[in-house]
Amino acid sequence: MFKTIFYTAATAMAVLTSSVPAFAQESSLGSGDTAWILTATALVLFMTLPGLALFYAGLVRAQNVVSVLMNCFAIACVMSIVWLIAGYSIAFGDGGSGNLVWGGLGKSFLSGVSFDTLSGSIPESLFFTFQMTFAIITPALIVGAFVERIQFSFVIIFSVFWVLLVYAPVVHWVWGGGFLADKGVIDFAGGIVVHVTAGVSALVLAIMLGSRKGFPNDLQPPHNPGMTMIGAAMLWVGWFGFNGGSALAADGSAGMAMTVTHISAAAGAIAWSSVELMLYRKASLIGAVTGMVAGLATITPASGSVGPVGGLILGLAGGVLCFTVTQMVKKKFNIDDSLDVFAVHGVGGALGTLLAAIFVTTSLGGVGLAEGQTVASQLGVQAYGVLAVVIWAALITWILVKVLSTFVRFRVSEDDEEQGLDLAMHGERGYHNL
Amino acid sequence: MFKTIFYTAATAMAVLTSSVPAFAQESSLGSGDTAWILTATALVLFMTLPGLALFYAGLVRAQNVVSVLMNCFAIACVMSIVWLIAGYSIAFGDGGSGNLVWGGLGKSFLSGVSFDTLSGSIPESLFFTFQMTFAIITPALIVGAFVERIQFSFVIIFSVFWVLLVYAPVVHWVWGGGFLADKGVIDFAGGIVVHVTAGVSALVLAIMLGSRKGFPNDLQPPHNPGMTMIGAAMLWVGWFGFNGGSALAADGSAGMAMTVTHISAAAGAIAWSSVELMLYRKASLIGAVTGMVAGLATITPASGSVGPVGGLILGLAGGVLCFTVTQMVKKKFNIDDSLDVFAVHGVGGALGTLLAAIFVTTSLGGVGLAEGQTVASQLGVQAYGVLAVVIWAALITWILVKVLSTFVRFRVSEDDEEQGLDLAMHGERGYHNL
Amino acid sequence: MFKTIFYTAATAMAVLTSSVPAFAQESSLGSGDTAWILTATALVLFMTLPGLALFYAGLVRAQNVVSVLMNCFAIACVMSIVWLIAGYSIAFGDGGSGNLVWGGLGKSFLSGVSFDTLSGSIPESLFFTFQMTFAIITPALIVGAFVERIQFSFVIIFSVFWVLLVYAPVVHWVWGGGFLADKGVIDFAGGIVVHVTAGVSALVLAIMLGSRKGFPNDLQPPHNPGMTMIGAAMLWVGWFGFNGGSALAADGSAGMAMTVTHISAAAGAIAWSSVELMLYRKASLIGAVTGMVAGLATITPASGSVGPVGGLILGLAGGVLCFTVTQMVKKKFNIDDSLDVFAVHGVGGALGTLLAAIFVTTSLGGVGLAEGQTVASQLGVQAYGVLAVVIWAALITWILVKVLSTFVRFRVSEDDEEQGLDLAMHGERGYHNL
Amino acid sequence: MKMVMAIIKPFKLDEVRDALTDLGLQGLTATEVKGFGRQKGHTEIYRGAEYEVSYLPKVKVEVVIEDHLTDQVVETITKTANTDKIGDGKIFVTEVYSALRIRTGETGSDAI
Amino acid sequence: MKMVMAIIKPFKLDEVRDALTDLGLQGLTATEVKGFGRQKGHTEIYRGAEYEVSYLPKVKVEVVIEDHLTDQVVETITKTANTDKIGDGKIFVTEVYSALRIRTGETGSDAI
Amino acid sequence: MKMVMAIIKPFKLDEVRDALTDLGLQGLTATEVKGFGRQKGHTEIYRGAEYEVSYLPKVKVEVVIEDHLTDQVVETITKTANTDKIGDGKIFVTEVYSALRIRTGETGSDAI
Ligand SMILES: Nc1ncnc2c1ncn2[C@@H]1O[C@H](COP(=O)(O)OP(=O)(O)O)[C@@H](O)[C@H]1O
Ligand SMILES: Nc1ncnc2c1ncn2[C@@H]1O[C@H](COP(=O)(O)OP(=O)(O)O)[C@@H](O)[C@H]1O
Ligand SMILES: Nc1ncnc2c1ncn2[C@@H]1O[C@H](COP(=O)(O)OP(=O)(O)O)[C@@H](O)[C@H]1O
Repeated sequence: MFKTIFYTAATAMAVLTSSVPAFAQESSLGSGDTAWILTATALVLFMTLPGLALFYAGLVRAQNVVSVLMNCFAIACVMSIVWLIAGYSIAFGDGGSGNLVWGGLGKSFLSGVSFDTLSGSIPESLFFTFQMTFAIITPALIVGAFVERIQFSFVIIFSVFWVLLVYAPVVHWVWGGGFLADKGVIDFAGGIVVHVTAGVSALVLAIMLGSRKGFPNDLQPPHNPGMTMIGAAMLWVGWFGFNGGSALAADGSAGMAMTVTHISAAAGAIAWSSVELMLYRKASLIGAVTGMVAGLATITPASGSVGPVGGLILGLAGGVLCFTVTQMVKKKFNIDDSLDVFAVHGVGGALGTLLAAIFVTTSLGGVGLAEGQTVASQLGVQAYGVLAVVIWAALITWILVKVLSTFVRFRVSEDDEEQGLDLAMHGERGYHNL
Repeated sequence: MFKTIFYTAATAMAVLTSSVPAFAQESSLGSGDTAWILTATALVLFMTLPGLALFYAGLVRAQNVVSVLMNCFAIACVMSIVWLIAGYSIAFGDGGSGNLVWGGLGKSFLSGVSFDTLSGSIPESLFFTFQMTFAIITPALIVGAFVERIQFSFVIIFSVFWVLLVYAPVVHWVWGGGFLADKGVIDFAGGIVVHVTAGVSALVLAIMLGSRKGFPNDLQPPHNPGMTMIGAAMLWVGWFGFNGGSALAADGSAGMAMTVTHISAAAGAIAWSSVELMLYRKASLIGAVTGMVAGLATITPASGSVGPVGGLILGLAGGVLCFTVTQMVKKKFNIDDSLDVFAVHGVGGALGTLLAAIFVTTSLGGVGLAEGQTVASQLGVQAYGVLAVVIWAALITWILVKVLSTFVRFRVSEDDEEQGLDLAMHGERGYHNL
Repeated sequence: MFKTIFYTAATAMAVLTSSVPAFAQESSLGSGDTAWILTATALVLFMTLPGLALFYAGLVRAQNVVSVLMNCFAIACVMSIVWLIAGYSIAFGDGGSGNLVWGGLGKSFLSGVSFDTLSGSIPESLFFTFQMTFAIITPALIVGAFVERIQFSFVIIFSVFWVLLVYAPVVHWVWGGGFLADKGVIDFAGGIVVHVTAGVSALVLAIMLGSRKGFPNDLQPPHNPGMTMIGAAMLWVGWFGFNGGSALAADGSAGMAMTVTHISAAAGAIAWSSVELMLYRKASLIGAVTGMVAGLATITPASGSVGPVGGLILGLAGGVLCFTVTQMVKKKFNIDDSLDVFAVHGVGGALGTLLAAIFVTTSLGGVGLAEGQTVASQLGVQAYGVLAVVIWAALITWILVKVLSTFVRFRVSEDDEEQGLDLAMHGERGYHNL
Repeated sequence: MKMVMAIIKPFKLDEVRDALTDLGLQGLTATEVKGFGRQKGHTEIYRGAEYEVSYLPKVKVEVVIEDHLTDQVVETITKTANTDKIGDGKIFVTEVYSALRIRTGETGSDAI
Repeated sequence: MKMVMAIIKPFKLDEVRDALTDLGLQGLTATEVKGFGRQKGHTEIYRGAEYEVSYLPKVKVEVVIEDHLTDQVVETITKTANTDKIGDGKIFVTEVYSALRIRTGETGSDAI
Repeated sequence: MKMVMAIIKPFKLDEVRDALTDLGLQGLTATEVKGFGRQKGHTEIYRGAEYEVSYLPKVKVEVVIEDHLTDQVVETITKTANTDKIGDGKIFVTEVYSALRIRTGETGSDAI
């Protein structure tokens, strides 16, 4: 995130950073910045646990609620250790001659990082943990694609490899000084890194796994829309840490990132609800909160670049487009990407990445293009970045599923699917109300 | 908020601000202050989403849970955009010659506010967003008055006008340099601005809308007290951002605001529970958390002025008085202000505003009266402020309902009320547990 | 917390504090530090309300859900006032000649603490409130021992005395300059102070109160594992404030504390789930989140001393040991410590306190032992600290129960236990879904 | 003895119970059920996908009475539960062979 | 065949089931119901407003048996479900015309 | 008239209802119940403690029909609800003395 800014918008940033004197010397700790990133880290963890977990769990049958919560929780635990062992190093290490593609293993187990090692104006231990929360939520987003029918052990094993082979390298490319950073791709908080990677891999997984029994006409409705709304609300609040924290400082950039994030979330919800009102004459709670997530995914890559009006437009565009693609995936392509990960995150993230090239311009209220870039050239860079990552994520996911499913069961038995994964996979039931 | 302090208690504040050197020069960003207000903004949004939404949703029938959540969520989205378009400008713009009554439209769409524009020691974009979270929760508070029987579209349209005509102007009067600020009204975090406006308008709406079918003797009990408690807990935590954040700095004022806020919440809960114990020999969870909210509403206007013992007394007073008024509204006046918005917020906010004049004195542990004020004179000012806002809020609400209800349906049909608003308004059901 | 560090690891800390210049002069407010502790305070309150409350409430019968939530909520309220009246003073006052054992009553009602009084680089009002949140969660932890059968009034009265006679004195011994601080005990965030005190007292209470009807073979399963998971997730997020905030600054110590806390939580969950997988071939959600809490309790005392690898090992050790003890307490000793407070908190806290002596060494990535200490000598000090507190907590709890139960009913009637405490104690029911 | 089993709209339960109490009946048992009938369920739409909910929530009332009360009870329920709208429900009457109060062991009409 | 339908207190279900199993019965069906009877419900008070909850949670046990077991089954349930307190419930016996096991198509006493 | 009462596996409800509709039946009532039978429940383990869950979720279908349809209805349910696995459930048939549609007051076969 901040590295991207250095590469792409150095001039524009000069204005901002002028108010943060500590930045110049790099070596002194900023306690205000540190305070904010400590908080932001808590907020981003909160997005997954329990935010995303609830958001997803409310949308499935009551017999799969434990399973969805457990997927998110287990991913959070295992990915944390994976991030410590190798993920962080691959993403943010110094890859030497191979630095354009990965960061090497020199920082495994945080080797060389002590209490007083800094990363910019914050402790590197903190930067590590902040980034870890991103490495948690990204594979957790994919859960939405395969709920109600996947084998639990497959989820965990797949996620480990996915974080190491898809997520961490892409982080390096975009934020760690890799080839996309080099090109000048704008991705402030993870439109490409988080949402496109997760969205595309989700789609591939959904296709390979096959639909749930009963899809598309005979499914049971979301068992608890209120649970989904609680999760969505936590996602919204946590996203302040996600986008605002990506400034890695408590400054005007963080403030404006929070502002545009909020506006885009609201606009996304309004857009989605408006479409529902037109089509069905009723605005649903699940629709509104889905639109909100679409707005948030869309603003994410652009949240360090655009102004409030940019946020408004991105949110509206994200809400409408994601709704449309949701319909297409289900009805046209007949793919059971069960909780619409691709349509909401993949599409929203890509859309925001492209629109960032336009709304970054100062005339539209943004921070301005990097020196030497035009809207067209920046758009090209953005499209290149999205495309490269789409191909990589799809390819590796496909290979991973092919290979891993020869060792580990991929899909549960029909009986287990019918009975629900809570009992079948975890020996628990979600509700015992007598 | 901070402006009030300048107007009313400049001398007392000198002590506090001395530890925040950045304050003097106004033009340099304080990263510690910014870090705290970034956090406080997240906390206040969290109060509404999902805090207040859950607090209210647990108190209604299971068939209206989605409806209540959706009311709060939709208000949050729409008011955000309204705040961007005009609300913020009306509240905090420079109204020129009319500045005593409103701030004009010069800041619409944050015009003129860029990444590095400051407001005090924090980015103005952040101040805007922090204030936006207040503009969200205030109309959302009113929801408690009309649950289980109002038409969804009316809620949204009414709220838009209400924020523009009631909330934003009152913010200007008290915090934006308007005539109440001029008078020296003390309202640190919104006793008048938030709680009195919402409480009074709620009462008017409840009267005009009429009671729920079955009121008062044949209603169904709150469908999920635990949900209400979760929401209440989030309100408590979030209120730290609400009151502590209103210091607009990370300093002793914020610290003490948090302390007295906490004490008052605890005292309010204890007071309410004690009354219940005396009357019914049992202390209920819903009672305890309602008392907590009463304590919080009561301390809000005074949270920048009083010390811990002041907090304790305000909380106790709020708990007892709000309980009493709850009974009166229902039993004496037979008004179905369904979730007691007036009795808890309106009364608590007004009580705290008045008591602030007493407990602000240094002899009672407060920061001290502004120069030239006596307890009596300050009490007069406070009463004047409350009265002016009560009249304005009641009048405009009455007119709005009269006018809007000729265009938009106000109350749902009896069938829809019976069936529940979840299906009727949103086509969803809250629980599908088989 | 910070005082301990001064006593035990002054040399090691020198490195850390060098980046926080404000520390030296003690008298100037650090707005970054203040921002972080304001946040941390909100996070630790969030751990209890609603975190711990939900964590526990999901584990009981549906007929006791309100009762558990109410226990936690009422404890939060009452302990806040107790802390204001005397608890804080006993813990952090200046006890004069008796300072080795308690802090006296000089700071009752925060006497002498005004808006601008500092404690280190933060306002003392804030330090008071931050510590109050610890004084809330510690007695609330004990709730897990006696759910589903205890008289509500006993809980409250017992907790008041327990905080005054067990918790506040132990805080003074370890963090307030008492005899354990003097010895050089390492307890960064409360392994002894919080977890050992609560765990031991819980065990004593569970034994004295007797088992629930149906224990051990005829109990009903946890009524809502998802609720428990939501609470656990909030505990995890809030624990960042608990351990990270115990640095009392926004610096490298806070950053590393957060890092090791997170790693240990993840490792604890993985350890517990692995044991379950081996024994039962299924990993449960409740198991995973319990392991997480075990990991968190274990790292707590060591979170200011160890590095990431230390965090990993402590988490794994905590997960396995706490699982084992959980089985022993129930199956070997037949004690109905219903929600495993002793096995998870008591044992985890003690384990971490002991292991801190080993993993504090620089060769294992820690901050280093205090001058003059060896691993063996430090281990002796740690064991001494644990032992002293175990004896004190057990003894006082035993006496308190003996004495109080002659005045207040201790256990509910069999009928009330059967019907559930929600109706019997609070006149409410948790779920009304028709 | 007879058992009168009525399937009614949930919000009518209180009225029906009151009416039967007025007849002097001392007890009944109610169950939440799902009704399928001429009155159709509804469709819910989530994210554009349609979910048919083909049943309606109903309440089944079971009350055991002495034979001679049958007509009166059926009539009372019919009158009270009627809203003149589709889905008001049905009343079925079956024969009960014997009845017993667990607490006392009383049988027959003493038991009900 | 007969169907014995017993309305009992929820926490007695396990004991009743065990007792019937001891008699050699292999199956039964239980339903959560709301009981209205001599035993009265309770009042809940929220924010000072009173809510009457007039029913009590009960469990309805339905077990189909061969005719000759009727007395034994009724007796067993009576003994097991008894707490000597009001609200212990009722036992009703009705005639069953035929029975069938879906899995095998067996009918009559083989089916139960 | 007869009442056919079938205890079936929950996920079979939709199929059974469709099959009965095809026979021309216009209504039925379904209840969620707990089944105890030859098919055993399961054990859940929480923190190492074992909890026996001895029942299985089943659905009870009650449909009142004219006498002459009895065999056909029983057969249809048998066929549709069968999975050839233990726990498929039972069908019991009882006599119904009279039926009435609340809305119209119609009785007998017009009422169902
Ligand atoms: N043949 C039947 N057997 C059992 N229950 C029935 C039968 N027909 C209808 N019901 C029940 O009665 C309810 C009402 O029936 P419906 O046909 O919708 O309206 P109406 O009672 O106005 O004719 C249904 O929802 C169902 O529960
Ligand atoms: N006439 C009846 N028909 C159906 N169910 C009844 C009848 N009378 C009582 N019941 C059921 O039996 C339960 C117990 O009855 P109640 O009168 O409270 O106590 P007791 O069984 O001790 O006489 C009631 O809650 C109700 O469910
Ligand atoms: N005698 C009985 N009376 C009432 N219900 C019964 C009886 N026997 C079985 N049932 C119901 O039928 C269900 C299926 O019975 P079970 O013995 O498990 O399998 P199967 O139907 O294959 O013989 C049980 O769960 C229970 O609900």
